[in-house]
Amino acid sequence: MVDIKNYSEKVMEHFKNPRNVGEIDNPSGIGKVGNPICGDIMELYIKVEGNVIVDAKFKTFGCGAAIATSSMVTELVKGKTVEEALQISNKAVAEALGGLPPIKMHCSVLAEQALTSAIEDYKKKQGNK
Amino acid sequence: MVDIKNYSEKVMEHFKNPRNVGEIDNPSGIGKVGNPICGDIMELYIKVEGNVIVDAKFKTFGCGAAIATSSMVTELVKGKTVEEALQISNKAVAEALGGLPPIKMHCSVLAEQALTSAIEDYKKKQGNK
Amino acid sequence: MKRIYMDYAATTPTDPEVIKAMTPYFNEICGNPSSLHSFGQEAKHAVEEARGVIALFIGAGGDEIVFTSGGTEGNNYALKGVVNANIERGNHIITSSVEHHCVTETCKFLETRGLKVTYLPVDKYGVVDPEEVKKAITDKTILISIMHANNEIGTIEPVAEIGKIAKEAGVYFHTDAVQTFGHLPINVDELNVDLLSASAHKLYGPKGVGMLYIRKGTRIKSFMHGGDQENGRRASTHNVSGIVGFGKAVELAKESMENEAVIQTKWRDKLIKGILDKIESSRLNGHPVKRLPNNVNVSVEYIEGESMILNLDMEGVACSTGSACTSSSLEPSHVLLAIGLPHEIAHGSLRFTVGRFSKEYDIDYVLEILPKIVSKLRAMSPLYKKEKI
Amino acid sequence: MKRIYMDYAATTPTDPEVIKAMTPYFNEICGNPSSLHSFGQEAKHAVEEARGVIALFIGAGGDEIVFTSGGTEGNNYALKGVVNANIERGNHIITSSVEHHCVTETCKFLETRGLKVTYLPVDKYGVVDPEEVKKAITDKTILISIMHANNEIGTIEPVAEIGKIAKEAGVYFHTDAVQTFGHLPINVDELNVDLLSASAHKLYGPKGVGMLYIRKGTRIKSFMHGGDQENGRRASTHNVSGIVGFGKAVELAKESMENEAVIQTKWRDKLIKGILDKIESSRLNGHPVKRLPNNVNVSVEYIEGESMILNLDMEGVACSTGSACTSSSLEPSHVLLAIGLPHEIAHGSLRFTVGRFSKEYDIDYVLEILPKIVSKLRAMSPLYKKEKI
Ligand SMILES: Cc1ncc(COP(=O)(O)O)c(C=O)c1O
Ligand SMILES: Cc1ncc(COP(=O)(O)O)c(C=O)c1O
Repeated sequence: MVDIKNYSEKVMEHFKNPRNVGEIDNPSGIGKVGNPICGDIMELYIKVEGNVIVDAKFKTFGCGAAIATSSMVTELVKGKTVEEALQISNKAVAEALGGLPPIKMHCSVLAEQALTSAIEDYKKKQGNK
Repeated sequence: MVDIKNYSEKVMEHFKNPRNVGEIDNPSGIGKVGNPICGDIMELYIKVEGNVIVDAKFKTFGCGAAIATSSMVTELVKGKTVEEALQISNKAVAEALGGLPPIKMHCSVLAEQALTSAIEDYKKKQGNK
Repeated sequence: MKRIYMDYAATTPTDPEVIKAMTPYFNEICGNPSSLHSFGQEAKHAVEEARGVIALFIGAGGDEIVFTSGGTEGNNYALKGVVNANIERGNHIITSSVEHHCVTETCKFLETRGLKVTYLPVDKYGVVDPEEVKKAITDKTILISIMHANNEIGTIEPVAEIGKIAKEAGVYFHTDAVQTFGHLPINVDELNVDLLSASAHKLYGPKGVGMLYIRKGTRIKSFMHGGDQENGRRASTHNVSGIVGFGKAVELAKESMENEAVIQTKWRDKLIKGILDKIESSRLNGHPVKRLPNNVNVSVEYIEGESMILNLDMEGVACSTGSACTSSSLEPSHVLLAIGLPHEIAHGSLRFTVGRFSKEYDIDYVLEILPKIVSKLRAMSPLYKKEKI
Repeated sequence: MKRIYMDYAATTPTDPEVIKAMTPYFNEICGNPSSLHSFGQEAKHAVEEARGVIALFIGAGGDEIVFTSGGTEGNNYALKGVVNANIERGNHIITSSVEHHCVTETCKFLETRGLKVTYLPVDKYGVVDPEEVKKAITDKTILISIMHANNEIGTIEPVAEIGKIAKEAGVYFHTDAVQTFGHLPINVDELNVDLLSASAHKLYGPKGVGMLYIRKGTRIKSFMHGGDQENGRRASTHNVSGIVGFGKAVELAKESMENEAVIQTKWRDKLIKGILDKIESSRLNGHPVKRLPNNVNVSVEYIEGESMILNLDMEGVACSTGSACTSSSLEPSHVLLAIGLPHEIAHGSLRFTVGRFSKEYDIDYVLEILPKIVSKLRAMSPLYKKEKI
C-alpha cells in the first residue's frame, strides 16, 4: 500500500497503534485545545510527580496527523521535567514522526499547544495549593 | 481509404480522372474566372455549332472540388443548346457530383460563373460577326 | 488483503471493453482528425461516430456536442463562454450553493470581473427550490447553472422544472450532469437545458475527456482559443482514443444503465440501513429517495472523516469524506454546510459509492468493519465521552 | 498499397512502449489521484513520477510543471493567466506573426479585452529578430511569447537570445515548444524562459495531454477553475494514463532524440534536394539550416496544395499543405504569407515531416511519385501554361 496522503511510516504507525489513549483520573494538569469547527480537538492529561511528568494520556477528535501527533507528544513528555517538557516545540513533534505533510503541520502546533496548556493548568493548580 | 474531406465518390472519381482537360483551338467562347489570391482559377472553353455546345474543355488551378466541378460542368454542357446550358446552376453541378462539402460550395459557383462567362464571350463574338 | 473500491463517484475504472475500443486509436489509426489525408480522415471518422452515439444518447444533434478535456472544462466553458457572449444583455447569473468546485470557483472568478452571482440555498436534503430560482431571475439574468445531481450527497435536483422556468424567462440554462451522465436517463429537451456537461471517467470511460452539449443557437464564446477544431468552438488536437473510449462507454451505459441502477439502489439502501442500524448517532446526508442509485453519504458523530478513511483503507476499503482534513483549504465540504450540518458533523462524513464492478459482498464487508472502526475512534474522542456523561 | 505517413508534425503515432506503460492505468491502477485512499495514492504516485521525469528533462523543478490537456491549453493558460495576473502592471504583450493559431487567436481574444498586442514580422526564413523584440518592449509590456520552432516551416527561433532580452527588461517570456519538446534539447534556464508549453502527441505520447512549465515565482492566474489539483493551478481530474504516457514518451525521447535528429536531418536534406532538383519552379520554405530536423516545406508553383495532397494520398503518402483550401477560413497559411510568399505560391505549399517510424524508402518513394503528380496537375493549370508561353 502506498503512503497515504504523504504520511510517513512513523505517522501511520502511531495512527494505527496510538500510545496513551485515554484519560488520567485526578490528573495534575489538563490541556484542551482546538474546536470542532476547525476539525481538531485535543485533550492532554498529565500526571506530575516531583516536577517530573510520570504519565500522559490523550483524547483526540481529528485526522490521522492529529491522532499521531497526540500519541507522539504523550510519548515525548513522559519522564521529562516540566521545564524540559515546555521546550518541546511543534517541530520536534513533527520531526519525531519523521515529518508531516505541509498542510498537516498545524496538527503539531495543536499538540504543542495542548502540552503548554496542560502544564499551565498544572502550574495554576500548584499555585492554588 | 476513407472519403477525403467528405468528398463524395463521384467528386473523387472526377478528380482522379478529370474529363475534358485542355484547351480548344479557336474556341467559340472562353470563360476565365477566379484569381490566384483566393486559390481557384478556372478557364472554360466551349465550341458551339448551330447553337449547340459540341465540345467543352477546361484548365483549372485549384483544389479537388475545383477540378471535379470543372470536369463535371464540361460534361454537363456538351450536347446542350446555349440556352439550356445557361440553365445549369451551381447547385446542379454540385448535385451531379453527389454533393459538395459546405466549405467547397464556392467551387461550384465558380464553375457556373465560368460557364456563364464562356457563353457571354460566345454571344459577344456572335454579335460582332 | 481484499481491496474494495467504493469511490465510483470520484472516478470509475475504465471498462475493459472501452480499453479494447480505444487501443487501435493509439498507433494503428493514428492521424490527426484535422489532417486532410486518409490517416487523418480515418481518425475524424471515429471521432464523428462517437459524437453521433453521444448525441443520440441525450436526444441532441451531433453538431451540438463539443468534446472537452473533462467536466471541469465543460463547466468553465459553459459559464465563461455564455457570460462572455452575453455580457451586453446582462451581468447576473444564478447558481446553487451545492455546485461542484469547478462551477463555484468559475463563478468566483467571474465575480472578480464584475459579474453578479446569486448562490441559492438548498433545503436540508440539498434540493434547490425551483420557486427560489424563479424569484432570483431579474432582467439582468443571462444564465442559470444548477447541477443534475450532487457529487457528494447524491441528491438529484429538479432540473426539468428549473429548465422550464429558465425557458419561460428566456434565460440560458446549464446543468452539470457529470454525476448522472451514463447513470440516469437524460434527454436535453425533457430537461429543458441549453448546456450540459459530462465527463467520461465517471461512466467507465477514460480520464481527460468529456463533452459540453450546446443547444443550437446558444450564444457562447470559445474558451479554448486556437485552431478550428469542433467547428471553431474548441481548439486543440482531438483526443481521438479518449473520444472513441467515451463513445464506447456511452454505448455500454445505454445497455446496462437501467439494470445497474436497480441493483445499485438495492445495495445503496442496504448499506444506508445497515449503517444507521448498527452505528448510533449516525445520519444519512442527502435526499432519502431522490438520490443517485449508487450514493451513500453518512455522518458519524463525534469522530472525524479522515481518520475513518485511513482505517477503512487499512482494511482495504476505499471511500471518501467531506472532512476539512482532506482538503487543502481546511474547510469542510461546502455541500454539507449548505444542508445545515454543524462543522463537527460535516467533518465526520463518509461517502461510499458503488459501481459496475461492485459485489454485494462489499456492502456486507463494510457493515462488518465500519462499526469496529467507529468504536475504536470514538474511544479516542473527547467529544464522544462528553456526550455520554 | 503501401501507406506512408509523413505528417509527424501534425501528430505522431503513440510509441508501443508508451501504450504499454499507459495500459495499467486504465483499470488496474484506477483511482483518482485526489483521493485519500490507496487506489488514489497509487495513481498520484504515478502522476508525480511522470512529473519528475519531465521536470528533469528540461532542467525544471517538479513543482514548476503543470499538466494540461495539450499545447493549446498550455498556450491559452500562459497568455491569459499571465495577463490576468499582471494587468495592473501593464497591458502590452509581444508575439510574432508566425505563431500557432492557439497563440494568435488567444491574442486576438485578449485584444477584445483591451490588451495591446505587437505582432512582430519575421524575415524571409521566418526568423524573429531579437533586436526587434527589444525595440518593441515598453514599460507596459508584461509578456513576450515567441515559439521555439515553427510548426509549418520548421524554422527554429532564437529563443535563448530573446529570453535574455526579456530577462533584462524584467518581462515574462513564454515559448511554445510544442514542436521541439522531445526533439531538440531544452533547458529552461539556458533558454531563459518563464513559461514553456508542450504537447505529448507530438513526441509519440498520447493525444489530449500536455504540460505548461511555469517558473517558480511567476505571477499567473488559473485558466481552468475548480478543484485544487496541481496545487490549485489546474483543476480537473488528472488524465492519469495520459500523464504516465507523456512521462514514458519523454523517457524514450531522452534516449533516442539525438540519434533520431541525425538520421532525420539526413533524410530531410535528401528530400529537399531531391524535390528542388526534380521539380522546376519549386522552392524551400523556412530556414535552410536553422530548422527542425524532420521538416520539409516546399512550394510548387502553378498548382494548388489540396490537389497535390489528394493525389499523394491516392498514392499512399500522407502530408499537409498551407493552402487555403484545407482551412475553413479560405485563407492560406499566415506563416507562408508572413515570410513574404504571394498568395498563389502559398497555396502551392507542401509539408513533409518524418519521424521515428519513417524509412529512407519513404523519401525515395516521394521523390519518385511527386514529380509525376506535379506534371499531371500542371498540365491542367491555366497558370502554368501562361508562364510557359
Ligand atoms: C458534479 C461534478 N462536476 C464536475 C466534475 C469535474 O469533472 P472532471 O474532474 O472530469 O473535470 C466532477 C468530478 O470531478 C463532478 O463530480
Ligand atoms: C507549435 C504548436 N503549438 C501548439 C499546438 C497545439 O497543440 P495541441 O493540438 O496539442 O493542443 C501545435 C499542434 O497542434 C503546434 O504545432
